[in-house]
Amino acid sequence: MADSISIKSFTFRYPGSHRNALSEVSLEIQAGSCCAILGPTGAGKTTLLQAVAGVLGAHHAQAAANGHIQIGSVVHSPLPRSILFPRVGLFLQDPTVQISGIRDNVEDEVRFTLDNLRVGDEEAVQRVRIQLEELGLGMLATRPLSQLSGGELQRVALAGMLVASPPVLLLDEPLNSLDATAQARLLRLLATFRGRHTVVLTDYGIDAALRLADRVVVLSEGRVLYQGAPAGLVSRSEEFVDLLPADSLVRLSGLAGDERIPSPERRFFRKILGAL
Amino acid sequence: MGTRFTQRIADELQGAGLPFLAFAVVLNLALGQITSALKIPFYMDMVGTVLVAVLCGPWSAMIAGVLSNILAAFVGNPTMMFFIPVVLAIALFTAFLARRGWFRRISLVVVGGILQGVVAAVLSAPIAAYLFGGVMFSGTDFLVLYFRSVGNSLLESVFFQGLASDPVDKTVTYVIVFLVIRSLPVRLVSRFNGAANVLPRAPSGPS
Amino acid sequence: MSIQFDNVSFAYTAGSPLLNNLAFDTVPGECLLIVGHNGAGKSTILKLLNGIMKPNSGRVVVFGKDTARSHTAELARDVSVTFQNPGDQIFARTVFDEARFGPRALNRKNPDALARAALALCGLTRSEGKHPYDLSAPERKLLTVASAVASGARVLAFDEPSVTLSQPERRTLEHALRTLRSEGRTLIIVSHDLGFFVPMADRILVLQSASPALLFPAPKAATHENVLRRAGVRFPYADRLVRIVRRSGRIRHSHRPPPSEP
Amino acid sequence: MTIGIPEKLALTLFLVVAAVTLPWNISALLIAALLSARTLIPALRPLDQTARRRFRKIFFVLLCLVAVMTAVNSVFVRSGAVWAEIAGIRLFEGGLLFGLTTGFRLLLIAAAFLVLFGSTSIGAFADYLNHVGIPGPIATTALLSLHFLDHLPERIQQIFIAQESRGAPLRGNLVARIRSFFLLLSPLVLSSIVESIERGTALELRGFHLGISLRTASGPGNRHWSPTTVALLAFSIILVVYRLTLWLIPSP
Repeated sequence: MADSISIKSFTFRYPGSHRNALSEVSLEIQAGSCCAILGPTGAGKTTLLQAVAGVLGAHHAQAAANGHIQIGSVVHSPLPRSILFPRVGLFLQDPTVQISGIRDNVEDEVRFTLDNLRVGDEEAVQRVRIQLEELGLGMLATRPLSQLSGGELQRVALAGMLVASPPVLLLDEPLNSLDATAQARLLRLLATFRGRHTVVLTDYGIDAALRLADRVVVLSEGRVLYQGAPAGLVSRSEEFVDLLPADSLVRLSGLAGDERIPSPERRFFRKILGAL
Repeated sequence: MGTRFTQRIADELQGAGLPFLAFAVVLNLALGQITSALKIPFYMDMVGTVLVAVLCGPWSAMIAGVLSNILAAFVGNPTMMFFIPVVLAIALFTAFLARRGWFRRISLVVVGGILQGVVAAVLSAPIAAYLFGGVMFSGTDFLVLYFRSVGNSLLESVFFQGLASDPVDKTVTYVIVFLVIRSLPVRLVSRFNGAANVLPRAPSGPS
Repeated sequence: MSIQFDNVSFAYTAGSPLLNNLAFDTVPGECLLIVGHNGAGKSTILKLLNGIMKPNSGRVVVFGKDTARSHTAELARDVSVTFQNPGDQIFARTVFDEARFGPRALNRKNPDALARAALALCGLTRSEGKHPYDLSAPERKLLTVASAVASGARVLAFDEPSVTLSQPERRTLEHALRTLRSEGRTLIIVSHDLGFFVPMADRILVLQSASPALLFPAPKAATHENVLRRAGVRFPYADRLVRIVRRSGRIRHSHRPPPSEP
Repeated sequence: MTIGIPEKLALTLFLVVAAVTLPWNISALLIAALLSARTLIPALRPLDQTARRRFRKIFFVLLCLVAVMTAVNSVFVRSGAVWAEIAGIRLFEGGLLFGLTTGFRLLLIAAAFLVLFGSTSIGAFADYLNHVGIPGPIATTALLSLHFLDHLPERIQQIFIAQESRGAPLRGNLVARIRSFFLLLSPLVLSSIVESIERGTALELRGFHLGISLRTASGPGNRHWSPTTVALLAFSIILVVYRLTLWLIPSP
């Protein structure tokens, strides 16, 4: 039930700004796939996510925009004018901001979303329990939010979004505030969504793209520089050294073509790359 | 009654949202904590309400003010609740001044603060006199006792005490709100419903 | 030497010591990277540096001054500690006023010049007149770095300075930190970002919850990978792949698949 | 006879009205009655240790202030006979009576609210407000405010440390401290406003609209009141009417 996302020559300029935040962006993201959007600050990553989620259209009604955004079968021209929740779930950068602040414990916090969607009592209680189990938060159900760690808070915030089972899940810089172990756990969790949700996430770095994404998009100054498989990103990494922390990628791609490595190892190595 | 009232609040808070209103309520309660952290002899319990009145509008400012006085009981000051009528008046009066551009220049802000102080003194005198006998456990109680000892009635004593302290307190509150708004980036202020009250009218670039 | 931790022990709650007889000192111009799980005491060390926290036992000495017997505002002349959230300190209406605050508060001789030099080092000269909240989040982070540099303190301590920075800003930060080291300033960095800081650091201090802290030269980081992993820090994924390939490249015949969790 | 929020609200109203209308000695009796009820009736007991400590602290402070205020009043307000003279200072009955009246009035009102708020969690309050049909925004803002309030001391501490680490004279003389007041307020306001706008968007992104009330209220809110609530409300009204008639018809 995941939805595909198709963006066709989408251009957007914030009111009062003298530069397009996004110009002629065209992207195809298959339903149920995972896409990573990479690029430096100001490349337009957040603007793109907010456009798809309907926040941009809702908050900047009089902004200049054209092209169109299609989510599943619904075409929005040029962009959705109201927040598309629960068809599209957008997860903001700071997990503590994502927590409502209106509920005390974990299950009530997750229940908040279903209350807003006017879901009946019995169904809501059941869906919350299932969602908490799925994210490994079952035993924390009645735990007050103030006693949770950063990683746990983010999982509760995620549960608060996923309980509405959005066909499209957008995450803005989810890895930013996490340490290495929490990042690895989040990426493993997102990998389990393949097929059930269409996941699009943005990242300053490249780890998410290499480990999780089926497709990678590189944005710079509102334009798409690259769109394709992660392995392609590795081979063209010299181009992006100024945009992404890709210097380790350059070393990686150097090895891919390194004649000195005997062919079985090189074949083995390309398999690793192919499996990215 | 609910929907029209809620719609008006939604319009005033457009671009900001309830969490901003909640922050204003906390600002009212918080300044006591900051002034005590720095041991400064001021007690400003209206900065949040005035900020909302200028940036959003009267109705949401009234909610912020009423909630602050009610929640004050939670942090241990139950007497504030009886001064809700004063808070409502201040929210309305400030929104009225703001719409007329009185928060654009410091001179108007000071005059506005003094006027507001007088309004507050007039309104809070009967409450303080009849409910609390002029005793508010704040530094100004001795003023009331002084006025009483020279023969004024309870109401007169409380009113004179109010005239002595309220204009100062309200002017300080108004000036702080003026400085806070001036310290905000123009891009952020322009999101608010009441942005026109403070941003320069002529599009001649930043003030 | 600039900073000296002399058998420092510290515990927030009695009985569960956070730091146990920690001893190390820094040499001017050195860059020390401190890593460890959240709650292992990283930011506590920063707060011990300028006297916000006082050690339970042992001494922290900054250029000869015992932090237990001096005020933070006074120690700030020698050691500038910058915390992770720019929102905690940014108060001014322009980028220049924000950068100028440190040198003026510490009444340095030429605060404006110090501020301008620091802003130039952090690539913020163009934004001098802008409001700090009109900058992007990474630029605001660089502004806190510039404020620390402008203060003129000989020791600069940062808590996660590379978080929220994208590649252009990382390049600027790298250049700035290398320049500061060449000027003889001591840098103390708390960070998870091994990829960015290991090539730049001289030594790495690993705080471990169960066992005593480990201090080793940065170039040896690769050999201490399991210690680092236990401390919750990893090298970037691509670097780990490179290391696997190099290792597999050397092992000609036994074609072992990569370990499950590279 | 269950004691829920409506009963507690009615009790508080009754005590406040009694404090304003009845003489000080009856207020004193009511305070004693309330304190004993607070220990005997489970529904009135403080929720947790902090509520218990807060009640004791505030009540004790008020008690001292009332004593001081009564003494000062009986010295300054020179009306009625002199009831005592200590070390040359004459104490007047009029001032003493005035001090006792206002003092016990304040103590009873404070005790009533402290018991009410000490024994009721905010979540329960918000749910009650919601069931009774108070528009969503007020209940939601109240909850958000308390969420902010919980995090506030820690937030101010973070700012205090960050600024002091940059050399801000937060412990200098009064002038330095007043000047640095803005060093604490400005970061708090700037970062909190930006964060609160983000929080507003985050709520919208989970389907929250200003208009709707919090939980799907079961029906238009249960309007029926228990006998205790009705009784307490009736007493309050009787007291008000009694006080008004006394005030309107001046005694001979």
